[in-house]
Amino acid sequence: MSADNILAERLQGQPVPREGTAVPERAVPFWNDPGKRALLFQALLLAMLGFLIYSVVSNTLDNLESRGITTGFSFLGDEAGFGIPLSLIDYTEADSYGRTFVVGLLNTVLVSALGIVAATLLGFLLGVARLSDNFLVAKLSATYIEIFRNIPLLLQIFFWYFAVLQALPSPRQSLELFGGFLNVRGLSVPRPVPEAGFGLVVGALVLGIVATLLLVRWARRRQEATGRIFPSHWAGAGLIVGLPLLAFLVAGMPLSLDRPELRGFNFSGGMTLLPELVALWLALTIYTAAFIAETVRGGILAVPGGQLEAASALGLPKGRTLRLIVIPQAMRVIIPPLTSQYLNLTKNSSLATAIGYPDLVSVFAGTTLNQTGQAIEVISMTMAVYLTLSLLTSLFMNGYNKRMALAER
Amino acid sequence: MKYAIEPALPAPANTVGAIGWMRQHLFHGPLSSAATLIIAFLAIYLLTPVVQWALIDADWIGDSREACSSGGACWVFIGTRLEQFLYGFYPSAETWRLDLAFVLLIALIAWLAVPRLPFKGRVSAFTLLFYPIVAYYLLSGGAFGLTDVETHRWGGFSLTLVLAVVGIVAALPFGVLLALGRRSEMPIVRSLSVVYIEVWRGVPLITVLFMASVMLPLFFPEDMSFDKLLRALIGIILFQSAYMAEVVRGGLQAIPRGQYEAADALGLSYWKKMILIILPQALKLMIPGIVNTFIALFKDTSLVVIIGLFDLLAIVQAAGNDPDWIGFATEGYIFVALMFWIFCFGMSRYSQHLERKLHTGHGNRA
Amino acid sequence: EGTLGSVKQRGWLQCGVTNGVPGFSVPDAQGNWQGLDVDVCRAIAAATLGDARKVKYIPLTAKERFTALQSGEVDVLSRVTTWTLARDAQLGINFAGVTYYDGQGFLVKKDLGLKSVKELDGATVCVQSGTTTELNLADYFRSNGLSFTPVVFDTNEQAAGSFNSGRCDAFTTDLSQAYGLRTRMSDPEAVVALPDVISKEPLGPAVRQGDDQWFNIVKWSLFAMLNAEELGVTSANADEMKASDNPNIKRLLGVDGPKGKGLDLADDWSYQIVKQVGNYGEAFARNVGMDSPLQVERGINALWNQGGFQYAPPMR
Amino acid sequence: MTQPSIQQQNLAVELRGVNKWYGEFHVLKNINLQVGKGERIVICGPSGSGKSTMIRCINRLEEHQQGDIIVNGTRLTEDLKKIEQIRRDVGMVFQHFNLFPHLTVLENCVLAPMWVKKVPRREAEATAMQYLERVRIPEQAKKYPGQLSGGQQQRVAIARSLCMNPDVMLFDEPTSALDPEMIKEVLDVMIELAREGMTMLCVTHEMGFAKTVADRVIFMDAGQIVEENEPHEFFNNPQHERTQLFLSQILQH
Amino acid sequence: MTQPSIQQQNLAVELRGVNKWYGEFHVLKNINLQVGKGERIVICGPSGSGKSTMIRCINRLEEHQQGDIIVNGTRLTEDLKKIEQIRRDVGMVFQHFNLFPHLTVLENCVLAPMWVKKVPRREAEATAMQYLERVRIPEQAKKYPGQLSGGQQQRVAIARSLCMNPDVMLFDEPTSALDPEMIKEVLDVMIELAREGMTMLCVTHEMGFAKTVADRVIFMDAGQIVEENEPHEFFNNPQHERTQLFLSQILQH
Ligand SMILES: Nc1ncnc2c1ncn2[C@@H]1O[C@H](COP(=O)(O)OP(=O)(O)OP(=O)(O)O)[C@@H](O)[C@H]1O
Ligand SMILES: Nc1ncnc2c1ncn2[C@@H]1O[C@H](COP(=O)(O)OP(=O)(O)OP(=O)(O)O)[C@@H](O)[C@H]1O
Ligand SMILES: [Mg+2]
Ligand SMILES: [Mg+2]
Repeated sequence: MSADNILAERLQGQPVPREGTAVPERAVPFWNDPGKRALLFQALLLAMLGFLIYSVVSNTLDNLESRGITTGFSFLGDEAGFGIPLSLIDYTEADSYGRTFVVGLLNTVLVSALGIVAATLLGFLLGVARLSDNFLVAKLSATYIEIFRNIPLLLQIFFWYFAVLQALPSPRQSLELFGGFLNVRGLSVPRPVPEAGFGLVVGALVLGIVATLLLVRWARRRQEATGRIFPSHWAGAGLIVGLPLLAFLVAGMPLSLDRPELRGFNFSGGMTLLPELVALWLALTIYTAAFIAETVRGGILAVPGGQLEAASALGLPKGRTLRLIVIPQAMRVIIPPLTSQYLNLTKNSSLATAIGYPDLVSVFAGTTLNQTGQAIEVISMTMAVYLTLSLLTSLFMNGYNKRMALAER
Repeated sequence: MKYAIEPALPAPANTVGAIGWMRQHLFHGPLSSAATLIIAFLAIYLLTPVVQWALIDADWIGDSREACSSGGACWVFIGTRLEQFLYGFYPSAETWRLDLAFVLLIALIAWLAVPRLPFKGRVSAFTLLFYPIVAYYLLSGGAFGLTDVETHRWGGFSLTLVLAVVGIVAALPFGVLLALGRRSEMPIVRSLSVVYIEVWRGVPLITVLFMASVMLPLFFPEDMSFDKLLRALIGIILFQSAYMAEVVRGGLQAIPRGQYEAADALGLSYWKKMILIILPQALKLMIPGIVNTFIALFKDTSLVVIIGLFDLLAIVQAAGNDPDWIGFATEGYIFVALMFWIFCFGMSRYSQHLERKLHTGHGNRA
Repeated sequence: EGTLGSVKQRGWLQCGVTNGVPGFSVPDAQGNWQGLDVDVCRAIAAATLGDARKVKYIPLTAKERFTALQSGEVDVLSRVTTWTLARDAQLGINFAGVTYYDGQGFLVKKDLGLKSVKELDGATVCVQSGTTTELNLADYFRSNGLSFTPVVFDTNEQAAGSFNSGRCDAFTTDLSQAYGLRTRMSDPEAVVALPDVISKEPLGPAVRQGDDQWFNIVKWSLFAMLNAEELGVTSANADEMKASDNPNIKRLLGVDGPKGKGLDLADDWSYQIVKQVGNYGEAFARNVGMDSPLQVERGINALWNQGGFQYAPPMR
Repeated sequence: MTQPSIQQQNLAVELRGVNKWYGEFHVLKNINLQVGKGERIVICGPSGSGKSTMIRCINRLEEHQQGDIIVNGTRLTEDLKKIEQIRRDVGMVFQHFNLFPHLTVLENCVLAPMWVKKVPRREAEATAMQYLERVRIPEQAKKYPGQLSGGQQQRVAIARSLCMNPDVMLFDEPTSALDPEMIKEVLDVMIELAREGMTMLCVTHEMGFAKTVADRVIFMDAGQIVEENEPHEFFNNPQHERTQLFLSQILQH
Repeated sequence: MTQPSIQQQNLAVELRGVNKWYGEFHVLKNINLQVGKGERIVICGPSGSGKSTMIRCINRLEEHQQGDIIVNGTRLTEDLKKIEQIRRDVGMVFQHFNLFPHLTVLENCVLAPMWVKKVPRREAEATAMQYLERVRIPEQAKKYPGQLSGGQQQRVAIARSLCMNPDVMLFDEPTSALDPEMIKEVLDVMIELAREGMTMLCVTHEMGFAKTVADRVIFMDAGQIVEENEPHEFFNNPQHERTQLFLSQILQH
């Protein structure tokens, strides 16, 4: 065989054979063939699972039957007959159980969204503070984190609700602050009511946003073309705030305030933030922020010191280093655990039931379940909601991770 | 030619010592100085009244609310109820059984945690296999001349511990199976494990407890009935095993491939390979993760108040409703918070310590 | 077989009670259960097992109670539960009688100077979730054209506590419980019950549907207590009364008459109830009435021949 | 190419037309190799040429897709029993030792005899100590692998394999993860083993070792056996260009 | 000690009586050094002697506490503007490359010109490609750092610094994290750079490089400059015992 021959042969690897191994001379007994054994094992497993499901289902049906409990989702159309103190859509006692599901779901979304925003802000602040050069700032943040993440959330909810908020004065003795009233029934603040001409302000806001987007694009193009840098965030912030403000003034301030007033037992008019919502929101925020802070700290620490040194050595000022080097790298590390914190917060919002905030679990898996007795349907629907949420989240995360994965050899 | 090593000079005074430290850590630029001053002021301003209330003005001794007259915290409330907070409604003549079970557990764990002590394998086998049986008979009695104490009399901190410890210990074997399933090459086994794990991790514990308390009885034949505590435990274990599976998976992934190959090359079968080689190594790596899930579960056990079990939080809250002690809820909450905090913080420190040790010590000379 | 069989075999009765409602079922500091509902459990145990102490109390939340009964976790549910059509018809349970004729009422702070529920328009009302109370509240306000904001809690204690701290203007629950909870408020004197009663709340023990023998036992345990009161038999005088000439008393104490056969119980089953638990009047007085901190009047819970509703079929 | 004539029944390992793919990548191309009982084979070749893959196929750490591998007369198939049989007969020593860190040296050595061959512990320990003496570290028996130097660890790995009393030993670059001064300890043990007549297939670039003990040197490139010769011929008179190139690189340092 | 006489105005970098402490630890002791424009200085010395610290003071990655550092006639003070100015004039290449992993090679190179010097992208890219060609990896421009070998990454790091058109280049052990075959690629680039007249201060133990390009070799120990000489003299006739000892160790292998 000549060297050339070998070389030639080497260049052409043969394709993978279609049918795999040649036929064996003696059939292998199936219990010794790992492939067949795996098949058998899995078939057995499936059969067992099937039997389990079958027995659970048949037991359940028997039990329901013998107890005379009806099954099915038809109860969702029946009249609920109980009140819900907070609803983002119209709801009265005469609405159906199906609607209580939606009301509860929306309330869950409300408190989760509020919590996510606040916990993110507080968490980032604390995470950065924990890395501060200033000893007191760093220790303060560390103390906060160590205290709040090691105490059960439920206890914190109880604390805020029963020990703090219920110690507030009654409506008659409300504390007045900035035109709002704080009392044991919550915080009542004026509600802005748009009047004719308010459309102009909204229009200006939209315009401001669009203009900012264009401006950012223009600034980038100009920098690429001429190298000059335009402070587009400041200009953008100015546009978004300034334009509507200008329109507001020009249109003659077309906004009136619906002030809360003590009428009868309660404040009417204005907007009232329920104490249940506030307690839950506070507790979720404070608890989750401690975890987010750790995530953020981890993300920032994950950017090697050498990156900062390299940026400094290139002459990048601190602000730009942060924006161009640190944040893009830290965010890759932060976002996956951050999303799971968001998910945790959403799941934790179900503790609402302990203080009577009307979230999904409290309204639907609580009152509706009790009134109808349809445990299976109600619990399954509730679980399905949370499950869907977490599936969506992990779907998003997988996509994100794929897109963001650093290219490596 | 020799050269002289110049003597090291002392650093400029303002860069070292207390002054240097303060310059660097407290007054590094105007922003930092401002932050320092504000925080120092706030700390003094806010902490003084708290310390005043909780310590200086507080009442410590007495046995009724009359003892609490000074306007500070009323720790008498905690003191008189302490036994109930710790043992629930467990008959006071029998509380030594709880103490014994607890001390035994601590002793076993301490044995496992101290690196020097021998027989680790046997002690951990005892802890995982026999201790639960011993503890079961100690707690519920009904054999060996111990009087029967029904589970609805269990409560307080001991119930919290029972829920958390049983939840973790029982979830561990399921977690191992699920993790092995998730890493299996058999597609059905793998997908079933994945579905199980993701479903339980996707729902809040509270709905799981609801399910355990209202749906579980429907799933079993009519004549089978479970104790409420047992149902809660089933829910917790189902839920926790999914989290445990992920911890175990992390441990398994950290075992180098060479270990699997060496075991294969020696002709060990799958289960022998797992039990003799892989799991013992993985378990060690998993301890920090297990401790962390334990902390999470320990905090989460407080949710059982929602299905009407009297854990520490619930029993303190109920005590706060006692007409004799109305108005001392804050003291109660602080007490509970302190109990939980001490345990959780202690454990998290321990797990961090282990993590560091594993990080630096893994594969090195022991 | 059946529930009776399993109770006898097991040697104790499993009775579902509350987590703690003063006067009805509440554990004392030693964990011993007391209350009117508890006495019903004890009566059934005395009838079936001959020993009123052979009861295992299972505290249940409002949410769990029906499932606990349905699944057989408890043999009888004696837990301030209102007898309604829906519960009888859809939940697969049967109510075995009424231990306490209750009605839903309202507690308000005295200083508001309210005279009637009708004046509560726009009020915030604390209420326990998952009870008929919550539905009655909504029905009543709606039918009277009043508006209100409900604040819903998992337990009655939390609802009462929140009312106490001013979270709500009114607290609504069955009046029986309202009195008990009022004693736990920081200033019970400052809280009054409005005179209106907005619903009928007949409270009674319930059993699973489909076990008629057990249903009868529970029903007649209760009737035995009522008959004893009507006949003046008490735990103190039960032994002397055995010698009474009154045929009704003889039948009640198992000296004569149908005895225990039809129910598959010991012949002295009703004697044991009276002896160990006492008659209905005793139980009432001890737990909720004038001998108790609750100080509830007999009112409509008096016997039929004393102006109340309590009426038991004759034992013959 | 001279093919030493070996009688069929005396073969310890035989590969016939073995082909293997990783996905689409053809990693072993029509490998034919016969190893007689007691033969010592050294396999060398550039990185990625498939040396490891080939010897890992022999004890089925990797599956091949075409061709036959016959060890001690047993043909490797899907049959688990046969695979177990072959793994019992074939010992393997890895580049990174792969000792079990949670077990002492002695426990490492008795594990497989006890659990695979079901030898009583006492007997297994006696055998183990014997082999530990042969690799000259009986005094380390109670230590954990993490407490030993690399050279000592590799010697334990060899002893561990020997405890199963294998007919064939496979070595995959057993010295390449070691510091220079430790290489010698391990090579000495291997040379001794070779002298005692163990059948060995050894992937290594230690040419000194090859010259001292190998009966044949096999040179692989791009998944094929390019050249196969007795060591003296192989080093002094390589036939193929590729071999010459490789040897020139390797002998440089 | 011979001090090459360099005219004051032609100095690129000057250190006058620089002292630095880490806490209580006196890490730079009275350092005096003058580097003329176009001079190539190699700094060597045992580990921990303060070499890195010294060159990191020059572009203010570390702060010194006493003495003056003057770069291109500008004295380093707290003044941020001056620090930025100096950093623009001084390029630095690190031992571990410190490329930005989230940006492509080209983006790494144009980042500083665009955001610090405000050069239009097209122009910055043209310059970058030019330097990438000079370090002989123009074809890798679109790849991410993680996809390159160590030697390639280090060449990108050099190109990235060059894109800012610095007057002085600092190198801190640029080849010590590389495999032997990659070291050469990087040294070749550095030698070329030196030939073109770039002022360079290079901490390295590559004595071949020092001999080829250095104008002066500086030996540091325990925070001081012990010896300073032109390479031939330095290697063949070291003055100080400490230097001799060090050289004897380093030249061994
Ligand atoms: N699991 C795998 N999947 C895909 N390709 C693989 C895998 N393992 C090895 N390869 C490829 O197969 C080829 C042969 O690998 P092998 O490890 O047998 O080479 P080798 O000759 O032992 O090289 P070295 O001297 O580096 O150990 C290499 O190109 C390698 O990249
Ligand atoms: N941030 C720091 N804090 C305290 N001491 C430090 C710090 N950085 C470096 N040192 C110490 O200063 C001394 C000089 O460090 P430097 O990195 O300059 O040495 P070097 O000569 O570059 O050594 P090498 O060849 O190992 O890189 C060392 O003893 C080191 O331990
Ligand atoms: Mg290899
Ligand atoms: Mg250095």
